[in-house]
Amino acid sequence: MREPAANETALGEALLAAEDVSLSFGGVRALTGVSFDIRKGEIRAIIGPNGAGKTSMLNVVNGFYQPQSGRITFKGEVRKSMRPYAAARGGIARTFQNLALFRGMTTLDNILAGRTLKMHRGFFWQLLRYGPALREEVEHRRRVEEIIDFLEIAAIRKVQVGRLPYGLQKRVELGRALAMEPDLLLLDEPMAGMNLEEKEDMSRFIIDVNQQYGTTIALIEHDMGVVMDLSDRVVVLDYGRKIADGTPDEVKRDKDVIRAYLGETH
Amino acid sequence: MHVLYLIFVDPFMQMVHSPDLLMQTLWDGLVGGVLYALIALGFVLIFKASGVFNFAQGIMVVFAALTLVGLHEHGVPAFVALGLTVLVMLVLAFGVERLMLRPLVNQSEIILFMATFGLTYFLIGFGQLVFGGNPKVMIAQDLYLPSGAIEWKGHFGFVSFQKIDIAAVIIASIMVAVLAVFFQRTRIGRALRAVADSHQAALSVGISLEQIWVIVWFAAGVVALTTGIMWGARSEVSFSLQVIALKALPVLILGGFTSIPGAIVGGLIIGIGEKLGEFYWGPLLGGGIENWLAYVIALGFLIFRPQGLFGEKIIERI
Amino acid sequence: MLYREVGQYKSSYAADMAVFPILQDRIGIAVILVIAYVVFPLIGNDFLLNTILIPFLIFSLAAIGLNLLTGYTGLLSLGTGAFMGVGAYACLKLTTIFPHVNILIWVLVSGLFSSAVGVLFGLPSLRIKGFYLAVATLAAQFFLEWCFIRIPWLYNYSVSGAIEVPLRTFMGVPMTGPTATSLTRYLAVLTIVVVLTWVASNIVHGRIGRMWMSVRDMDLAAELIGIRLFRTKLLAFAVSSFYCGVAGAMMVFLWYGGAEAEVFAIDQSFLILFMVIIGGLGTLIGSFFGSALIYILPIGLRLIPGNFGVPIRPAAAEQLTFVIVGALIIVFLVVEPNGLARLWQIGKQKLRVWPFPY
Amino acid sequence: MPSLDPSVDTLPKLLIHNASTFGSRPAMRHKDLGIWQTWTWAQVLDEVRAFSIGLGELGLKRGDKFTIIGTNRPRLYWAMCAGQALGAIPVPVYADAVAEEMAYVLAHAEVTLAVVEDQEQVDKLIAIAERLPQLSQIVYDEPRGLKDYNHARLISFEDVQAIGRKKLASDAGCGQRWEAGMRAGKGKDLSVILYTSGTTGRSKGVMLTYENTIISARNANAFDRLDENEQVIAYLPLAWIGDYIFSYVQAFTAGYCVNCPEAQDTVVQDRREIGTTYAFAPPRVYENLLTITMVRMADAGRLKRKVFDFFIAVARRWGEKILDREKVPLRARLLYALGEFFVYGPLKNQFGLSRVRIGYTAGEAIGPELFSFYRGIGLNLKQLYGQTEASVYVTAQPDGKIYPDTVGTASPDVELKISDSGEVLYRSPGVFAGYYKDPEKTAEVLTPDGWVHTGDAGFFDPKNGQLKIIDRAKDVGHLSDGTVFAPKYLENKLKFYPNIREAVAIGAGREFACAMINIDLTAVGSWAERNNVVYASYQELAANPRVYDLIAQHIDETNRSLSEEEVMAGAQIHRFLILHKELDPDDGELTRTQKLRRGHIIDRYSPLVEAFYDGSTEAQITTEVTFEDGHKGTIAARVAIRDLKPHPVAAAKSAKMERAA
Repeated sequence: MREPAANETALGEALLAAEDVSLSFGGVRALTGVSFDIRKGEIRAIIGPNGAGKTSMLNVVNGFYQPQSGRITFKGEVRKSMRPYAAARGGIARTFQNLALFRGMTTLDNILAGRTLKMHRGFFWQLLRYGPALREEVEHRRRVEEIIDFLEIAAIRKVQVGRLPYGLQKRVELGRALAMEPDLLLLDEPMAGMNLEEKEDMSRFIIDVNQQYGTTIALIEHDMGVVMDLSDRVVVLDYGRKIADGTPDEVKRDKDVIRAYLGETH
Repeated sequence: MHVLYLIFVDPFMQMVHSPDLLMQTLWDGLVGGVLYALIALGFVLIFKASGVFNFAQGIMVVFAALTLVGLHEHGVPAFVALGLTVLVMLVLAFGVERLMLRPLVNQSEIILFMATFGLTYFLIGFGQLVFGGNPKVMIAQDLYLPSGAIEWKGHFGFVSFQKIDIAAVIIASIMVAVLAVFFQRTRIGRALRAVADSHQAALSVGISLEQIWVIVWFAAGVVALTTGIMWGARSEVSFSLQVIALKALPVLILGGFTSIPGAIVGGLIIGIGEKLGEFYWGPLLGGGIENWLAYVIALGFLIFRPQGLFGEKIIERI
Repeated sequence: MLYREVGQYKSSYAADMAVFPILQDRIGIAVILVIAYVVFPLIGNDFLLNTILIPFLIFSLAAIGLNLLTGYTGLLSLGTGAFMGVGAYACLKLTTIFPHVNILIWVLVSGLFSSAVGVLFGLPSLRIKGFYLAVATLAAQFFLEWCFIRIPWLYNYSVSGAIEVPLRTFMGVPMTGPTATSLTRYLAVLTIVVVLTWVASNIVHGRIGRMWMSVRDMDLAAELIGIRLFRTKLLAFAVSSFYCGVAGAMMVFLWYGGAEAEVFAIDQSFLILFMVIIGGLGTLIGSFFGSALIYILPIGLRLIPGNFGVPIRPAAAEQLTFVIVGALIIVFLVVEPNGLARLWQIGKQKLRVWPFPY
Repeated sequence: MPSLDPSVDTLPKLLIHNASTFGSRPAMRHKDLGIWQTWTWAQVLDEVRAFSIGLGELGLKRGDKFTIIGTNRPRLYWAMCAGQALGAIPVPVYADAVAEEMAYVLAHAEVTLAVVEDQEQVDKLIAIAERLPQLSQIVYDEPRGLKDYNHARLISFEDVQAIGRKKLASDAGCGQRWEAGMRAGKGKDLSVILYTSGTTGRSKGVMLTYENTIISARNANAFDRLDENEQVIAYLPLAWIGDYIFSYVQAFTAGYCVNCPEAQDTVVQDRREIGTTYAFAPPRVYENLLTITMVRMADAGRLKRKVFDFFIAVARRWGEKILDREKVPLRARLLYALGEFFVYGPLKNQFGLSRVRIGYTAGEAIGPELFSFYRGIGLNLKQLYGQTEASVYVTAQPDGKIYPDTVGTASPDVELKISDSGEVLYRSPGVFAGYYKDPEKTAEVLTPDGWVHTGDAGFFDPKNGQLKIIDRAKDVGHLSDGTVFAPKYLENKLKFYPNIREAVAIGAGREFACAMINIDLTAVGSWAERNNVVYASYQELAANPRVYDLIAQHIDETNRSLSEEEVMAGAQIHRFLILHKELDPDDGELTRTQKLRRGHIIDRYSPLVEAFYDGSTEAQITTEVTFEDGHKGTIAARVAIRDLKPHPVAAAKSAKMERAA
């Protein structure tokens, strides 16, 4: 029972703004002059037919791709290009459409790895794994356990993630992103390939993350029902261009959107 | 200043002053390069068709040559021994496919790579156990390979071309031509090219993956035998050759793992480059730099063009 | 069957994250240490200590070194032999220049030189990976090998061109050189290996280990969680080379007592790589298993025919070893690509769930 | 009647006593966030005091009723004690109860405050809020998802404790006043109301005083020599008398440590980690463990299975004798020792039972085979017979006098007798104070001179003098020819087979006995996999003829064993069917403690019952079902009926029930 957030209208400040971003690969245009913003505290959906450039947009935001033109403003700082680790440092976390877990590691280690940026004990303490280094591990383990509890994956804590079913792997990946305590969380089709029950669970987690930690979320999703339920605002891309932007209701009525989706079955 | 002179000026002065020495060095480099290219070629064949980084290609050269000479030592006539050796390479290809590739299908490429290490060790031990560990002399005469040298005197000096080297270059060229025709014109060849792109495509041509593996390993074996004869005729047949065979690796880096022209051009660059380096710059460092120069050239190259000479830039999709 | 885990509960994260959380495992480790430190010195003759245990431990350490790089970080290296050589030559130079400093300290310090060289040859990992990187390490191998032969300063201009290990004592007891007993050298090697194994285990179980494994498993995602790939890889090169360097220094100073450059040739690199593969990539215990199998098995092979009265030429035995090791590698990869450590793990798991099959 | 020392005659007083006697010993553990968080008795006192004072500030006062809803978590146990310290009375409710049931109990008990586990329970309470005008506050333990809820009547456990701590800090006399208030409680005071779901009709609120439970628990501790060194795991429903006594009152009186599992599905793992020494479980739990064992062993290699079967046979033959310290041959002893190393030890280790000194099974009759199996592998399993109305203990088996078909001798301070009609009656210090707001029902059960009617038919076994329970007194019936028909007795025999999860025997007033079966999806599913039987759902598997064959075989064996029993031989099962759906508490077919509600089932499936006796070989049935989320639907099926040939009766054919007593 999600009661509408009281501050819905007060959502003001833009956390991230993309202005006129264009990206192409060897002549193929993936994005053409796309501009939109993500406001602090909101759940922002990016939708569009296959090949609309949604994933490319996320890849630009967290530094995997360098756009040929346009600029990105994140937390008030304008940037032209950055490496993914710099994005991570800046507070952007991400999950992938096709999972990018560390398959040889346990659930626990995967999520702990997400804490890397927050761990500072130097090399020599690491050699001893004693004193401050151990204290630091314990401290972060506690934090990770909270995430494990939150995502209800206690039973698979010490299982190698490569052996987990798909739905659980998705959850672990979300856990790893949460471990970074990001300001902006990018979710690339968090519910792809899930059954109805798993989708409901995942929706609940996304809402809880947004509410409990106040994390701003940008997500790509195919399931329109999910998008309309979850998101505060939706941006619609088609062939690398923005064709609509607004609340779910506004977008649903938009002519261009209806046209883009005509014949599309999802 | 003197050091800079020795590095940047003196070698070129030498080249200009005695063009015959330069010619001789280039020729030696060319022949060495052709042989590197042949080893790399065998490697590319296998990598293209099965995705296996065949570390054993170098040792297959030695093994093939050793088998040939060993059989002859036991009284088998030269051309019969040659035929038998080809047969041995076929058996080897079958053995590799049945005992190594098939059980390891779907494993990661590093595992397959490691398995070829095992093959290398096995062949080293097996070859020595059967034919003895001492260096042997290649039966060049019996195979009607020419010996002696053609000397070419000109107004600039004196250059000597070993006939065996000339033969090596010619035979290598024929080999490459045959392979090219095989790949372009025959059904199996087209299937092999298809399999490099997609295993499904190969299946649709009606050739099983297993057959393809046997064919490429056999082809690589024949290339290895040719290389072994040439190289053996130039020096001797012994397992010290395997270290030289490792030079095929920098060649591959230059040429790319999947490109036959790349293997040839890469071989020549490495062959000529290291001879020039050794001859003109080696003395500065006390000699013997041939051993590592090839790798350093490849390394320097890698840093500027990681995808190789003919490789395509791979865009990482996320 | 042997595992009785009832009542082994953890009430702190430190206990839960211990390397050996199960009591029975801790007992096992203690037993092994007692055997290594008490039983072997009591019963061990020169053959056992000098021909089996000392080299076994040294190879294990080198294998751990390579495993940190290849097994944990996913960077294939064919230059292990050369990095070991750097350690050996550095140790010789150090003890020549400062003869009064304890030789064991120099053995450890020489690892740092190896580290530095390792980092230098790890620099290409910025741009290249996989097999290409393996070739880069081959460059290191051949270049360094060439240095060991061509730079006489490295081997103190000795006539033979080989390292000659000088006599060094510790509190009056000869540690290195011809008069050092195998027992002394064994205890020194054992202690260094035990301590460094413990340190390696600390590294791989902590933040750094997770960073390495992240890079190994999915470098894109690693970058995304804020790991700097280049630094992480270089660190792996540094630590790995340190271990190899120490192993190389021990090999010459505490085992051979003298060595030529060819000890550090490419064959040595391959041998260590086999140990790591057969033992199990990405496990420390696998390094010991691999070392035991690859090093001790051939010794056994050579002994067996003699004991059964079958005459066999030493050369043939050597060749047979190649055949068997080669075949073993393939058989192992087919049967269990994850190595002996995985078999060990499966066996242990079976014992833990006994009598159930899973 | 024994009476209690007034300084320790209530549970809060015992807590203070324990905090000073066992101060630094662990009182509770909870596997939370991956590790076992531990609280000593002193810490528990601190937590309880803070919460109690906080509750006082919220307005909870002497005589108020408050409810506890949730799974086994330390804070919920503390909440009970905290409320009791104020003189309020806890009314724990089954956490899996649907809103409807919950509404009835909470309204009946006039609950004013609720302490609940999480959002799920809060939602349930909000849904029924308008029927509970008296409920003024909800305290929750787990804040997850509740952030945006209206907090006017909602507060977190921590905030309540914070209120208490603030009060303690700001008001110097507060602690003393609280303790004084607590000391005003007496042993005769009402301590708890436990609603028993009962097999028929509305739930009844059993009122127990401090004296009832504390004396009962003390006696039990003495009986089994339980002390502060025991470890128990709390995993049974909080609202059940069993858990209330074992995980709360006995722990407080003996001073032992109660461990709360991480989640319901990690109980086995958690029990193993802790290594409990004192175990308590309904037969179902032991049954499940055995089923899991057999299913998993079916997948083991041949050699392993041979070793396993061999040693299990050794255990069946000698194990119980060795456990009872009887004389056995040396060879048997050696074999058993080997078996202990290879099979029994590891098996107990897997289930976390290695350290169990005393294990009880209660709540229902246990299959004799099942019982012997566990005793055979060296687990000191005993039976006890108890009731909520008795503060659990009526009879229990003393060490060394264990029989699979009896429930033991009278517990300390308990008097027992069998009425003329065969019903078991008892009188003890644990006897309840009455049903809450229901004097009529109280009078039916509790006689003026303190005897309680158990409603169970039983007799004293002439061989060993221990009590033997046949069935619910009102359920024991007769076939039309007068043969004794004890449905539960038959059902328990059937349920011993791992493939049979639930059985409903029918036959009272009819010419022969029939049975409706629920197959065990785990066991039969695994069988199906091994035998290439393909199925997509429970319903499909249940209708499979080969599954019918399998079950027919089990029932035939049961019939053979019945034919050897004088009293029961006439009640062999002539016809049976496999139900198309699993019996479910949500459909009212089982109680929350998983007991059959036979009457309701017979009504619900009357077309099937009729088909049994009109000779049809199949019948159509449509039933309404309730899904997990509460919405209803119907399922329809054609169910096949199978005939069985009864075995010739070994003893006299016309045996009638011999009345005991």
